Amino acid sequence: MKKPVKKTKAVAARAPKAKAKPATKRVTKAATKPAAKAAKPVKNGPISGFDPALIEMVAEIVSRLELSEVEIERDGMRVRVARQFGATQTFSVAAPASIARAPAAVIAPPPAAAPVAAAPAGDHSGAVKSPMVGTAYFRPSPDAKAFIEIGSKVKEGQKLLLIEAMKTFNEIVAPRGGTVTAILVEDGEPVEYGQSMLVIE
Amino acid sequence: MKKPVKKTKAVAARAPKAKAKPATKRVTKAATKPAAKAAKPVKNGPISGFDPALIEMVAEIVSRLELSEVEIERDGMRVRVARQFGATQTFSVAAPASIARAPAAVIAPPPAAAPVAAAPAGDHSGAVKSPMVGTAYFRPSPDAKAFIEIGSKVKEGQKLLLIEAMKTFNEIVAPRGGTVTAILVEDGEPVEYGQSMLVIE
Amino acid sequence: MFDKILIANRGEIALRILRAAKELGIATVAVHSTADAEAMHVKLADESVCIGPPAARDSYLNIPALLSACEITGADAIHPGYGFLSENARFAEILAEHNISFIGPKAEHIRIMGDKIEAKRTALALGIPCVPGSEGGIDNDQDAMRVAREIGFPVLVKAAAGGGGRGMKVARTEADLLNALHTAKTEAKAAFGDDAVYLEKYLEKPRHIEIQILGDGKGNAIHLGERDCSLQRRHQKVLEESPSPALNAEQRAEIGEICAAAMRKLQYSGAGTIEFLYEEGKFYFIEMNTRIQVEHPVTEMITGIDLVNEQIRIAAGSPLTIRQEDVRFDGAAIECRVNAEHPATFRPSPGKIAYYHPPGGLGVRVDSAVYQGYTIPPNYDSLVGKLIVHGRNRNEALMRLRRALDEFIVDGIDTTLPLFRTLVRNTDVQNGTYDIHWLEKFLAKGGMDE
Amino acid sequence: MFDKILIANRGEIALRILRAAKELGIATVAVHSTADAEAMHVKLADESVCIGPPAARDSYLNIPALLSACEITGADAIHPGYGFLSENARFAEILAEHNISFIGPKAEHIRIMGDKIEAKRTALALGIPCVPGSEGGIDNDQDAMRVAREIGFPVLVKAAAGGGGRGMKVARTEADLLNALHTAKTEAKAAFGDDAVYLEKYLEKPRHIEIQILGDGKGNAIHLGERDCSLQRRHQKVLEESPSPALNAEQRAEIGEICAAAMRKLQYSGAGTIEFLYEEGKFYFIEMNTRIQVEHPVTEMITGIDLVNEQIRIAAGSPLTIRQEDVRFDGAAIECRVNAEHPATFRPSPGKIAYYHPPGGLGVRVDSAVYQGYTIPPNYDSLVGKLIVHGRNRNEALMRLRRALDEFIVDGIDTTLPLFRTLVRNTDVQNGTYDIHWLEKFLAKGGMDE
Repeated sequence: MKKPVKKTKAVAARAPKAKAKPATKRVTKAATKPAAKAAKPVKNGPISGFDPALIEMVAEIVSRLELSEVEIERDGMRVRVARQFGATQTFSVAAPASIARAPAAVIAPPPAAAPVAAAPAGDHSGAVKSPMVGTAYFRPSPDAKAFIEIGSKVKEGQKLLLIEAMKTFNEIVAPRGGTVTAILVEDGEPVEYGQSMLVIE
Repeated sequence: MKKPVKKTKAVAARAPKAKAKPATKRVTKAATKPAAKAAKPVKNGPISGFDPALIEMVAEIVSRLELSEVEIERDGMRVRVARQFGATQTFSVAAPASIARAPAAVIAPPPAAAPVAAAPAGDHSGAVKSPMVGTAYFRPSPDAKAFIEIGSKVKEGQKLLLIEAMKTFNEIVAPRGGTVTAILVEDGEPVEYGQSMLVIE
Repeated sequence: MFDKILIANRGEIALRILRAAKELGIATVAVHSTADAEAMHVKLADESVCIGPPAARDSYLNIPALLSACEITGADAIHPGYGFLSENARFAEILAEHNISFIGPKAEHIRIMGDKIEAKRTALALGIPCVPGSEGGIDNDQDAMRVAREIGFPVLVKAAAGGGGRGMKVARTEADLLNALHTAKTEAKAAFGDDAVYLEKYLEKPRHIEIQILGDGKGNAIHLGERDCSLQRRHQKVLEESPSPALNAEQRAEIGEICAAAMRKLQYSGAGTIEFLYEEGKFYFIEMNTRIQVEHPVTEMITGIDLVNEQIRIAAGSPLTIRQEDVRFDGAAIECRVNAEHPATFRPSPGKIAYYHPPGGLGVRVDSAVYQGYTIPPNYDSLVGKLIVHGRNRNEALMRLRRALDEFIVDGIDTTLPLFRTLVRNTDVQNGTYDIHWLEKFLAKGGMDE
Repeated sequence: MFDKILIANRGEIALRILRAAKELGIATVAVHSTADAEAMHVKLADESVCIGPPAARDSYLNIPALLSACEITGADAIHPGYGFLSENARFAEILAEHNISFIGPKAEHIRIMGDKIEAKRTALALGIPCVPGSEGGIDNDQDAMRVAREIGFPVLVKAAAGGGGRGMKVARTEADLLNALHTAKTEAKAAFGDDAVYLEKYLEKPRHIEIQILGDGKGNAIHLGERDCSLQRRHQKVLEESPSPALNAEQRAEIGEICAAAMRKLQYSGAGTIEFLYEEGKFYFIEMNTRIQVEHPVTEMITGIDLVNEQIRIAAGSPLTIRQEDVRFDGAAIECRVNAEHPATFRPSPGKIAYYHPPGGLGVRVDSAVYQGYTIPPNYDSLVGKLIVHGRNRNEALMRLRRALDEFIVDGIDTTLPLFRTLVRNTDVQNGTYDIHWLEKFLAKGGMDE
């Protein structure tokens, strides 16, 4: 197999931060989980189908009031609002707060511009996660066609992408059949263990 | 005026600790209170369907009362209100906990055997508090009769006790008329500023 | 040695004293106002006594209450910390009358050093260098020129009756002098109805350098080197370090010995600090603080000497345990005073600390009386705590300070931590090229603006 | 110097390495398992990479994942900390093949010291004292007596085929020897079908004393004195101190120089520790650890030398910055390993830290990666943090330890803090009269029972 085009190390070196951090660091807070849960009623509910604005609105409440969790269910009217005290929340809150003021911003990375969709999708049941640390490639060689794109129908076992680790290319195949609804990493981008790379629904 | 009998310094020295600490340290929390309040929306709740305002309202309660969790279910009427003690109260909670295990018990004094009545009475509206640091005496001389005892009817301005400070005896008089319902310090016991000494109701 | 020490102070210095007493095996009594019932040193003390309401005059400055607290607890010594009653000679005398030891110098020395004129007179008599100037008023132009040449330009013409900067004129050269003299006289006449003026050496960009001394009250005294406290805002020290980037070992030994010799002559007892302005290799006495100072840890870090421990020992009658030749200055130390203030506007920010995590590791010391959940009362000063770092050299100390500042989390209130994060990355601070005006200028130029 | 260091460890040592790197101005990469996503060093690192699930073999021991993490972040060096891959010679070699610097000694030295027999052979060859004994088996009573007299009583008769304490007999005097020999032979025959036995010096109440060394890999090496780690439970060190209460300056210099000389001969590179049993003035080699140790701060406190900083410098090819004659031993330092364990039963107590307040002030250092709200995962060791104190002498250090322990609050989980609060008040500990069996006996006698 030909080696795909690889970004220079300098570029690659910077990338994981922007990507990895939000994934590992930002999950704690309200942002992802509640949103994912809040999405549930959306599916079943007659509210308005999938509505990003709704998620955004709930997330804003969650964020502003420093809640850790909101659960809403429509049938049977279930509401759950939780707020965690102490570290899980406080540290993540504290660190960014300090950074905001810290000229060096070394306590933690800036809240990098992760795609809005990435966070909720991370916990999505259809997410395909990286089984290893490495660099993701979506095409077998620089000028080849990508294995998949958004909207591709894939079968279980079908090749989705390659992860290069220690100079070898590891094939990542579809764990189930379905449609690719999101691709969460860029071609040539480093991925860490457990990072969501794409969604099959 | 004759000097009243005074306890030895050694005895006196131990006393203020036993007295002062529990009063100042134990007050902090009120775990149950919020429950009653949080229950309200459910009882009165004419809420139907999904409503962001509801979340916001509940969240606001959660936030204001520093709750960690509220759970409301409509069918079958389920209410759950939780409050975690993190930061705010933790020191008061933490210190005694550590003492319990610390062989030296130096972090804070042991939860001394303060009279059970003392704590509530301390904040009682009828409490007469010490205006200074000193030693309280309830009789003008060792063999004299006490100025007051429990059950005494007193008039505003009537002499209640003496506080010795810097070799002088300061008369403490009744701030209002009433009946002495509790005496919270012993004759010859040291008192600190603001310490409740007796209750007039 | 004392059996029980009453700590007549609050905040971090109360905790500092408590720690020293505990390490000496001495029992402690914390006295506190109602606003400080939840203070850490109160929780940690063997006994505590509430001595009054929040206002300091009714609690921490309330001498009868302190005496009563000694009496009911049986404390045989009082440590006054800094501020409050620490430089009140009368308080020291009253304690002596009550057979309670005052952990500080003799009342007589507190009194002398508390009086600006008397202090300067004493300093001169003891051989401590002061700002040179005309002894009395200047009567004519010839005298003015002669004196000005003696003390060297630039000189300051000051109204004898003046104050607050009015009636002050700087003459930078001989050509400026007569004009400055006449203008000052005219202004003085107009402002104070008195045209008497005198001359003093003018310092343009002085550093604030102070010498830590220890005396045993019996004629033995040593110095523990200097602290450079030039980074100030509104005459409040913000960051202190030792050794000063401006001094070499020879200068240190020379000014140190001058101060130690003076304290030997004075038979000074306990810890004290002789403060100087320093410019172009020369020291000019400002005042002497006859107490422990906020920035004392800087000296402790480079000498390994526990100053509060020494204060207690000396007050208990022990001789000095350290000889001058045993004092070693190891590496460099820097202290940041972290205040509950907005880092740019310096608006005080009392309130509840929502999250607190101090830095740790090698060479990092935090002296702080706060804890998570503690509420900083609005009644007293805004010091949250002191971060002190030590390194084998100044560069290592600066790098360590930088990483420690980045670990330090105090949330729920504003603190000056961001100011220090900026300062530690500033070239002038890194090079040590700052004077007592530097910080104010830096802030005025918008150094902390976004 | 390196541009970016990847920290292949977790917990307090990961944070320790991060601090050293930051103070050197080197960028850091934290790698972590999914269980450690919320670790403090992950939050503080410039970059972080999740390398696997909680099981160490799939994350912290996963060499391909570590190499991939280096590749995607561009890290040019790996610090392995202690445990995990720190003494894996193959790992050091693989890194070399990938042009990544291993912050540790040469693979060859890791390999030698990782093999017990090879290590002892090398130690002997380098002039490091080992436990004396018969070179081979003992054939007859005369040989036994001759060898026993040579090595001195008491002696241990050990079955050549033995293990786990079986076939071992102590002879305290000449009168005991033949009986012990015959019993051991009989038991050995019965247990292992082989009656071959050999003799070794028997140590009744040894102390564990270890020497810290630093080498530059080019034939320069120094020693930084000893650590006394005799207080152990189940072969785990619990409390360490330096200097050892059992050694004087002369003994320290002697054994120190033996170790330094050995390391010069070996051309050892980086930090290492040579561990000894010590009894009646004599040292007996146990093993050498070719890595930084948990208790390294004890040495840092009395020498002022930053060992992790030195490790990094040496790995980057710098020569030693300190000469032996510049190493000074100042005062005394003690370290307590605070574990998330019940202080009497030692049952592990992972879980969430509900409240955390570390002690501060003069001479107190806390190396800990926990914070309030942090959950100690059940997957790894139970170290919550290390409390290290320094004093001008051992007594001051003990008093400081006592007060620091009383300030330390870790709630929500059990910790061994109460054990240390008891130990610091124990007469044997205060007098320094303990050996490697002392703590087990103390606990067995109910020292920690209510």
